[in-house]
Amino acid sequence: MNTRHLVIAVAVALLMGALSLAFGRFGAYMVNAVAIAGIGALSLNLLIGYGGQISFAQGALLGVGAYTAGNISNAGGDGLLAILGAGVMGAIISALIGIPALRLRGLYFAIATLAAQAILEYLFKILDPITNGVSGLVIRPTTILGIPMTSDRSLVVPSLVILVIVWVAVSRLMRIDLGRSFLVLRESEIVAKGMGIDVAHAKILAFFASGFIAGLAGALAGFANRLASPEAFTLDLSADYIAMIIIGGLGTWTGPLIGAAFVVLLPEAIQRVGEAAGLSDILSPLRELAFGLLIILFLIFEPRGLTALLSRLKPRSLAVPAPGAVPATGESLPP
Amino acid sequence: MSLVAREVTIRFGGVIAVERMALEVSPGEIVGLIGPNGAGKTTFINCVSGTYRPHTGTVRWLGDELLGLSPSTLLRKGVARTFQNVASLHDLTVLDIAKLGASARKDRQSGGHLLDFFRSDSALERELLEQILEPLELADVAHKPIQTLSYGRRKAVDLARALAAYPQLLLLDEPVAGLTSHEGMAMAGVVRNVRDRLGCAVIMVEHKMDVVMSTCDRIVVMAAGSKIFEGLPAEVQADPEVRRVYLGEP
Amino acid sequence: MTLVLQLAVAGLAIGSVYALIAIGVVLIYKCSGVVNFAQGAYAMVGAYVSYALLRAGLHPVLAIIGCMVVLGGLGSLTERLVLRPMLKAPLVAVMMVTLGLLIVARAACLIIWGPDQIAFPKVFPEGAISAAGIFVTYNYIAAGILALVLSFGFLAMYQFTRIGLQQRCAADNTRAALAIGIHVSNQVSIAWAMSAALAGLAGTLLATLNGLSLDLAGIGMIAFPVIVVGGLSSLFGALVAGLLLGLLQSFTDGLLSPVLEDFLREHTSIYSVGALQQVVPYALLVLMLLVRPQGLFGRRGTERV
Amino acid sequence: MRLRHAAAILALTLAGALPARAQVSVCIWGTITGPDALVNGMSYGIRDYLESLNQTKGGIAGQKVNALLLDGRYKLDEELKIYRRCVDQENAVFISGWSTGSVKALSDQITQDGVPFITQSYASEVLDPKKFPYIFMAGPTYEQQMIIALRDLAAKGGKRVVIMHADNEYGRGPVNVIRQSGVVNQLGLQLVDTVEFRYDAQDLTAQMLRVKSRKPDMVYIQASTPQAIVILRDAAKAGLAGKLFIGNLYTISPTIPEQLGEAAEGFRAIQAYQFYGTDIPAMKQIEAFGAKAPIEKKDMYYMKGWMEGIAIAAAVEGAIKQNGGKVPADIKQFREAVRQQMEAQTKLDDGGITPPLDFSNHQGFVQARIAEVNGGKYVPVGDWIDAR
Repeated sequence: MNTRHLVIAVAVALLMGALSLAFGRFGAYMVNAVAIAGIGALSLNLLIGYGGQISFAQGALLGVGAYTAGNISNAGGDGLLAILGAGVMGAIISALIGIPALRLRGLYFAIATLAAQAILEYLFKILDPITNGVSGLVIRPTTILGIPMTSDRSLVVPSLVILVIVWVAVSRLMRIDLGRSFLVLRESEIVAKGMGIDVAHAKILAFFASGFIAGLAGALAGFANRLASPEAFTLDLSADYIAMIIIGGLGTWTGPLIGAAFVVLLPEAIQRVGEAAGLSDILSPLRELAFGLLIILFLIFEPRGLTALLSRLKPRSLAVPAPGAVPATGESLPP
Repeated sequence: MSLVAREVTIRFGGVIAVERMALEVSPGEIVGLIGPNGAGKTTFINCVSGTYRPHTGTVRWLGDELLGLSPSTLLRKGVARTFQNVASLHDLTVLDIAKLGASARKDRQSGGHLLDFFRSDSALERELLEQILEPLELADVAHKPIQTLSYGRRKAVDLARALAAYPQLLLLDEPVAGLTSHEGMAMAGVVRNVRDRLGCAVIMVEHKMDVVMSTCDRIVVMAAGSKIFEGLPAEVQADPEVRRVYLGEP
Repeated sequence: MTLVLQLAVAGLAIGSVYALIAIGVVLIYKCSGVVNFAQGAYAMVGAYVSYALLRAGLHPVLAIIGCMVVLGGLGSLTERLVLRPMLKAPLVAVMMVTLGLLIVARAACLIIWGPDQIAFPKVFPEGAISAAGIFVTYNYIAAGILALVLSFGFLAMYQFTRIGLQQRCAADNTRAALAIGIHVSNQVSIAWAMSAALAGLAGTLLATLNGLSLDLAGIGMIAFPVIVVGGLSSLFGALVAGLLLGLLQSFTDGLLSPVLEDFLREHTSIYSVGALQQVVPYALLVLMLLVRPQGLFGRRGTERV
Repeated sequence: MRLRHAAAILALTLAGALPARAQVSVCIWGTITGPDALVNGMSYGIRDYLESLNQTKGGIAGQKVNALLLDGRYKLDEELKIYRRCVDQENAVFISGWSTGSVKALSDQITQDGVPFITQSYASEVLDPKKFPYIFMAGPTYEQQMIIALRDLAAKGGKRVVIMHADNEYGRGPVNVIRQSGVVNQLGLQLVDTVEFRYDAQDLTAQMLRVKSRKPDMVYIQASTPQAIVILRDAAKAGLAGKLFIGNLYTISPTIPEQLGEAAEGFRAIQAYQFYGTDIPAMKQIEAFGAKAPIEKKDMYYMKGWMEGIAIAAAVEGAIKQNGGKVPADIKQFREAVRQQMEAQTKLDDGGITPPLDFSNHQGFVQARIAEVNGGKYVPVGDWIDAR
């Protein structure tokens, strides 16, 4: 276990906890949103940043988690059970999505995940008994280990705890054989094969692990919104998550969380600044414009993301080179 | 004989790359595989290591058929290989690569990934440092990402990875290509050393004749996908046919 | 039977627009290996540009030509400013940057033209042909035929003209093209320009059929099932698959969904199959990838490893 | 350092977000941009009415009103976020919210938070003063609107009904209620098909051909103006006449005849509020306000918003007066007082936009009539009828 990572993760979580206390219910909601997005981004980073498997189905996977957790919790299951159940279901569906990856690579697989996203979205809408169709599944306030989760503030605690666990677990994962084989896989399947790595096994496990974490994030999102609705888990959400890990820094340890905070908070920041500047009428498009432009500019000028940008601003930073820190050439990213 | 290959044939499209190739290797023996470019040496190695699937033939290792097994299965059976070109695995450190190699060892496989998660690997690290990296002069760079190393050292890392599996059959694909002659001789020393320590069989594809002559116990010459000669280094050097085909003499 | 024919006409009309979009995506992919998520954005922007030109009083023919010129410029500008700096970037980054373009284009149109649907000026004469029980508006016929003619015209150009030859050469083998003196990066720019112009035209035609709104950009997503079914590197495949998927969607909506829903309502508690036509292309995509990954007209070995 | 950096950004964002507290704050979230933007007049109507109070009377009971208009973009997560902002940061004493999906999702929390809420959705499920004591509505529910159309068809001797609806809660919810209630059969009609479509669909030709093959006497549209435009346009492509179609009260925008011309002729829709420009007292106020500020949407929905503004202002005024002319210091108390005052309004005059409003049952009023597009304009074709 890398104690440094553990210390940083706990410190960040404590800071976020403090912020959620300092800024009222809305602040708690936003902190919760950042934590959930961070967990989701960690999961996608595991798949894309470390494993090199591009997926556009992350949004739908979160949905799987939200519906699963909602159903378990509504049926009277404890919130923790619901969250774990969501993780397992996310892992299973993710592994199913990953099966084509055994035959398809790169672009073809990325397009196949578009199909997975579309099909899952469709299933959310028509599988009435499980998902309550287009109306969305209303999730009653849950209890976690007997503690009722009725407010945005109470939900911050499980979210932050799970964030820390996932964050540290990913760091640890990249220090065991399985994580190392993900990295080799990302560089080249042929090399991985030659090195005696069981490529199919490693790939499916990458999807499984990533899906498990995505399921957790989905469950937390469901509890936060008290609703799992097909409208919430669309391709747009998948794109948001990809944006997070790219903006944060693909294949880095801190990148996903930084990217998540950025993508979640930026629209709100623009909104408030815009309102203060009297631009209310065109704020929505401005927010979109800024978001789109930032993605483009980042990709062109700082492809290694905010992590790299920040560590350049502050040479003596807390920057921890992740096991899979992206090299300067940028060539080691997935093909 | 522990490795017995017979009638190995593989075609790519209409081109016959390896035709009815036969080879036998005993434990502790270093066999050099030489021949002109395009003779099918690497292709043959690829067949043995599971990268390619030959159309016909058998490759038996201690009585077990190897053909049709995946590289990962082969590695677990004790067959390891190195590559002609070192892969650009930027992010991993030397030690990471060595650990990946070691993961194929039987004693490392119990418990699976979940157990790995909670298991300290400092003992393994020490062992790899002492047993593998130290002899290859890689101990000082063990924690460096391999992208920071010179080409020669990266080749050594590749060998370290293969050795970390403690193989019984080691397939070396041009281990000294691209190295300086000093580095090359050092590498040859390491190979012999390893053979002595592990007692493994080694097949070595190589172009550098001085290294081959000084390292190998026996040499097999290939041309146009087939074996054309087999013998001790001195015999190979003396054979006129080999000289004609391989060294371009009349 | 009339229903089938009528559905076929509707499907072919929309399918020919799909084809135009997909041809553009394939063109860019062949030339630069980029999969463009922003093709729908070009279609949307093209429709708005045509709208602006028509409102300015231009003759429809001039407006459409003008739109294609403007979009061509935008296309090559995108390539120069955005894609060229990313030559060595990983695939996911390239995909994402085109998604960024889509977001920016939507936001820009939203700021300029507002969120509301706009009635598109009449480009084609009003009225309808009604024969053998089928009822087809001139609009549909004109848009469908124009899209088809342009698709075929473009394929012919790609096959038979000098610029087409250079394009094919650059797409086939970059190094060889360089060796015989083709300016490859110019060819990539040209491919983007042509692709954007085609999309602009497709968007305009779509707007004549469906009115003008930001949702036009959504048409870009259909390109992915189309190009996979047709074969990622085959322009002809994109044409055929575009028509095929148009037909398939139309039949799904008009024939399959009602039958399926009647059955489900009779025997189960499910009462709607929802937007089945939205997933049919993706289901076909998955099937194609599993059975014949190179698509209907693609060649094997085009997969980037 | 970097983390401190991020924290600083986070803190600044949130701190910058803290509002200057106005004494009376009303929060309106609508669809300023998004698929339903064509009918967003009511969001502007509420804001403009409250603004006009600020201009003419110095606010409500002498207190300036902060009428905050936000864009929910018809996106559920955005709406849920805005709700929290309104309740927690803006200390809104009244909230006006948009989508059916969000109202249903928030219904429990609205009760828990005790914040008066007027919904722009007419979903009957949230109209329940006992279960949802803080949710108000002003007009007939979607189901009541549908029944008006069905009764009209029965009276005219029609038989075959097709219902078209969007694939979201707004579309499917009310249709399910109608389907399961059996009211169609009770009226001697036959529901021959229900057709669901994507709410952002651009092309419904195939669906219209399906509708055509069912040979309906009436097609009811449970969707909004943008979707009605697509339906009517593609109906014309399929050779179906506009007069077959009738839509709910979100399909009564002048945009429909403007954009469709001939294809919209004969199309009917449910009207519950007076049209913009009708000669009623409220119109005079609107024109006076419009003389100073541009009016975003000159349609029935703007009138609806204006009316809701009147209701909100009256309830807030009552609550302040009850407290001796001062704004209650405790927001919880204030909200509770406003809710009670809202319920206490039984004969509120909204300047003729609707009949006198009665919120004791949370619904305001329930009358409506059918209007038809004739010569490019909506013309009433029936009398106001009670929709209960």
